[in-house]
Amino acid sequence: MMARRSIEPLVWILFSVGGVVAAMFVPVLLFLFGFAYPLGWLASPSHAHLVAVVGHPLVRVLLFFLCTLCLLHAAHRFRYTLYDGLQLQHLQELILLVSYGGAFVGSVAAGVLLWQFG
Amino acid sequence: MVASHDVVLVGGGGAGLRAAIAIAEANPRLSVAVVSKVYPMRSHTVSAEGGAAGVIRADDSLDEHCYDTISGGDWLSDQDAVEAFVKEAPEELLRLEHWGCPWSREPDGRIGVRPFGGMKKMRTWYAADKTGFHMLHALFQTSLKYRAVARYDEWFVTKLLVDDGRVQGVVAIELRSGRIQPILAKATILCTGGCGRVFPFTTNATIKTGDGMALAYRAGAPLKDMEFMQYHPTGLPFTGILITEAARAEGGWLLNKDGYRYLQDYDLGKPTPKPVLRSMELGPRDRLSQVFVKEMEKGRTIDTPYGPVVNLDLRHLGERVINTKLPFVRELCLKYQNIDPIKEMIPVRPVVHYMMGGVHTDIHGATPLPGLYAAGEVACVSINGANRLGSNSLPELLVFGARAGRAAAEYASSQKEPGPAVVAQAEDERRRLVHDLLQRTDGRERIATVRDAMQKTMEESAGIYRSGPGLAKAADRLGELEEQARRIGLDDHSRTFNTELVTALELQFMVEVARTMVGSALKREESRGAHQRIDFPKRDDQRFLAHSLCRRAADGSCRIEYLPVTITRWPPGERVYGR
Amino acid sequence: MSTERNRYTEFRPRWYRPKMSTWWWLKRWSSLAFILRELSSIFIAWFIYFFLRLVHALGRGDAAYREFLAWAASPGIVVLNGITFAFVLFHAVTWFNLAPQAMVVHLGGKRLPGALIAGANYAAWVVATALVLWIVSR
Amino acid sequence: MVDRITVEVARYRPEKEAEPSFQAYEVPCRKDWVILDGLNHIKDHLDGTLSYRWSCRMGVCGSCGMTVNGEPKLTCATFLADYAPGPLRVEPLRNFPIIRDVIVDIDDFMQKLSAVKPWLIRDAEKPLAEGEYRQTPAQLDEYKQFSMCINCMLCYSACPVYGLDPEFIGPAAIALAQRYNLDSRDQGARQRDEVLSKHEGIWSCTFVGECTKVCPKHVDPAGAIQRYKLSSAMGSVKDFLMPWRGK
Ligand SMILES: Cc1cc2nc3c(=O)[nH]c(=O)nc-3n(C[C@H](O)[C@H](O)[C@H](O)COP(=O)(O)OP(=O)(O)OC[C@H]3O[C@@H](n4cnc5c(N)ncnc54)[C@H](O)[C@@H]3O)c2cc1C
Ligand code: SF4
Ligand code: F3S
Ligand code: FES
Repeated sequence: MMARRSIEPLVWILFSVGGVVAAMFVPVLLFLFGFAYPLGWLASPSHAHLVAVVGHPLVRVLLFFLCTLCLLHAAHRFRYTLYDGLQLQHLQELILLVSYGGAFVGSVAAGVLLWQFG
Repeated sequence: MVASHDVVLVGGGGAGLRAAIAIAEANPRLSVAVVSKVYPMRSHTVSAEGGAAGVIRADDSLDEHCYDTISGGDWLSDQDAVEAFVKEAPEELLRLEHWGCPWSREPDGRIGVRPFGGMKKMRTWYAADKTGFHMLHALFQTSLKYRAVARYDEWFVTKLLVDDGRVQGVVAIELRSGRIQPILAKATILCTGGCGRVFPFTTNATIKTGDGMALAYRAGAPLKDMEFMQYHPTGLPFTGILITEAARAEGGWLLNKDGYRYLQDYDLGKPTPKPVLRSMELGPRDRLSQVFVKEMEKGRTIDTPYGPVVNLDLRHLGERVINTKLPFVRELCLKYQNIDPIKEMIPVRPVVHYMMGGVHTDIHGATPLPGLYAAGEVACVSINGANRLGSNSLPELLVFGARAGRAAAEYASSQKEPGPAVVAQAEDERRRLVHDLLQRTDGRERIATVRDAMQKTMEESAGIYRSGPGLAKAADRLGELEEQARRIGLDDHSRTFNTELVTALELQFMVEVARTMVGSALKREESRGAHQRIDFPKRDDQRFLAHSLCRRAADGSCRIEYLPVTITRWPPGERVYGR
Repeated sequence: MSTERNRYTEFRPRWYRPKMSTWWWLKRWSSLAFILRELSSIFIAWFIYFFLRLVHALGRGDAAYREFLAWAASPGIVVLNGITFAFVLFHAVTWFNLAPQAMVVHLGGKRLPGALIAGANYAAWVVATALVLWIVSR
Repeated sequence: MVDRITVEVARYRPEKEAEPSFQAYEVPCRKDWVILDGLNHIKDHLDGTLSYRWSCRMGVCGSCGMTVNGEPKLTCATFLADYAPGPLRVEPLRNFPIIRDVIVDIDDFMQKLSAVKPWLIRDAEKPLAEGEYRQTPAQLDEYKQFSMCINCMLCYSACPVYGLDPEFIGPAAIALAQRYNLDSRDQGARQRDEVLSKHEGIWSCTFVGECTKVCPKHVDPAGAIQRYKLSSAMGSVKDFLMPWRGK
């Protein structure tokens, strides 16, 4: 079954899991850190508390996955949006580089940040 | 260009596809061509709803299916053909199961069967109420597996090529390019379906224009029992869309304008809450349609802008039965009649449905013309006699499609290649099409006008009840219309997908077929099955226990002869329903 | 190649091959909705960037954290986050609604109805949201 | 007095025109007329040169798909009056080469259909004498929906991915492959997978979902494709973790 060995199913799984993660967690996080705390709708948690939370190794791992999966999800979708919406298939190489490359860079950055945290 | 195959099939419906597979399996070295004016899966078999009969239950027997078929056909069926049919039908239906047809099932996974009109036992296999659709797609998709089957999709056959006393292929128009060319073959099988479109109000699709009957008839093969056109008792008033007999088999009632189950007044049994086989609403179609006319004459039908109707009441069946067993009926009613059969009654009236007659063939699908075979609704073997029972046609396509395929394959294996004479004939045909129709600029008649006149003539004279004088008048009128059909003027002189050209040719075929129907009906001075003469209201076995054979005379009129019916074990008797 | 090939000659028809316009997705509301759904990807990427800035700020101490919150409250960012929020919600809703089409779950030999699967997704969403709220604001 | 409605029909006659244009006709707008009745009125009484396909006029043969006011529709199952007061635009189905007027070339689909082997595949055929393959109503339900496809091509017309990349196998063909894959009698899933798991198979689909929305027979090809993606992806994960598996 050579066909099965292609990378597409794996990319798709990551895309899908990323889609789920993004749908589940991004709205609440964005609500809290994008609006509720900066705009004072809710009392913002103390720095110490957040550091304790993020500093927990398990949370760090989970956050790393959150970032990587969301970025991969976004990259995959973005790539097809360029293909379909703007009909840019002929720029395939460039688009692949920008989208998945971007996701890769972002994931590395997230990894480094979270690794060094605390 | 000249194409050449061992066997050419005209028609890609149920009969044609079954024949194609039979040939591919009988002899994989033969090259088979399926020529069809529409993509095969668009063929009219796709519309069949109710089911396909074949004996499988332990409480049933082949003899009972034979008897139901023969008495249903008012003893005009050939009993040897019926016996072969009844015996092979279950095998064929099973084969289709093995090819993936999604038959409806019993809870334990066995094939399910339902009751049907005129049948004494439950033996109708069904795939919800889209039986024909599922059968056709299963056949078509299975046929894709056979490399030997070449397809000519959207090619319209205009003529059979006959030389040296045998049929050696066809002339056809490739619709997309407009090219007209011969497709030669050692054997040709007609599977072109019926001719309901000669009437104005019919369940039949627009492609059912009797092409194959006219092709064979013009080539010299006789047409058999053309006076027997079946009216189905339950069509939707404006569109003629069929509400399947399965609706009554599941327990639907026919009610007149007083809400009364009027069938009980016509010797069809007593009303019972649960359906009883061969009784009341499960009587045969000819009788039910005739009773409708009687009811109308008594003023007990309901008037609508589209003519008188009665009501088909399914409400008491409940939502679950309707949704699982009759979903398509509900879909059609909602869409086209804007009513929901769960809550409302369905207005219905008799509608032209099925041609019992057709190209005369023997039990192997062979016509008297060597090299020419026919199967399906276009053919008359005859198992349907004077009235076909519901759910006998679909298995007929399979049984006789396969038989004709095997017979043609065998014949083709022993024949030599078609000669140059037929190529020359094809060239004549091409010239005729181009000069007399395509490029003609002095044509006077409009297709729609001639067609409407023909349909009106047929409805008035050759409907459920007929009379000598009416038929005689119609015969004259059709003669005139044939003239007019020859003088059609086309708006469209182009080559590419010229549907107007096709429609004109179909009209010529239809008028030809209509003339044979009226001619045969005029000569049959009795009432039998679907042929009811008000001037001869009794069945007359003395004179007419015989098939009519209609041959084309040189002047275009038809000559009628009679051929005795084959009786094996069931001597003619009275047709009894509901008792 | 040459115009010769595009010219009609008898029996060698030329089909007309319409080209899909670049702006096809503006022609029907549903295709526009599709493109918008796909564009949510950009905003999800933006959110990750935003979030990593938060993590970065947290790592650099209380002052940096306060600075981050102030930056996040600046009008430009609020507007951008507002748009992002709309897109992210759109993504979530479409994602959950489509879930039943991709997933068929059997229970006791019966196929679960799609509404139930979508419902389960929404329920999970509520739980996930509550969990995050609880952890962050505890 | 019957109301009238203007129908603008796309015309293309390859023998004399380089590209399509519109021609307007006025037809009666009767309550129970479908769009096809309107076209037939044109053909019969106004202009015999208009060409289109139709047959069953009961929504089951799949011939009469056209683009009506931008949406792919079966014209025998869409009522004229729903578009009153008009005008109404009738065009060929999108994403297919146009042969003439509103007739499109669907050969591409016919080939793809064959490619996914839409027939029952068995390791060993059971002899007829042994009767039917047992299949419970629940097993039938597994694939029933996907067997309802009438090959009307509305889904291909609605799918932008097919429009952009004609190599894409497309919704109906994949749904029909799934129809057999999910049939308890079939053993051909691995053979079909060779075609389906290519890029032009399921992976080209970005789940636009339009195919399912326009399908007149509720086949849900979008669902068929996503389900196949899921099972194919799971399969490849398993293959990856357990390379000795399968074969
Ligand atoms: C609405 C409806 C419901 C029915 N329900 C049932 C039922 O429940 N049970 C039952 O047993 N029977 C039923 N019948 C009857 C049965 O469906 C038909 O008799 C049967 O399908 C005919 O099949 P066929 O293969 O002979 O022809 P068709 O399926 O009609 O096929 C004819 C083929 O011939 C081709 N063709 C015709 N002329 C030409 C030409 N000139 N050139 C090239 N090709 C040509 C067409 O393209 C087509 O492929 C029903 C019929 C109707 C109308
Ligand atoms: S899946 Fe639906 S829209 Fe597509 S061809 Fe089949 S019936 Fe038509
Ligand atoms: S519209 Fe096209 S992209 Fe996929 S979900 Fe349907 S096939
Ligand atoms: S004419 Fe058959 S589907 Fe419309």
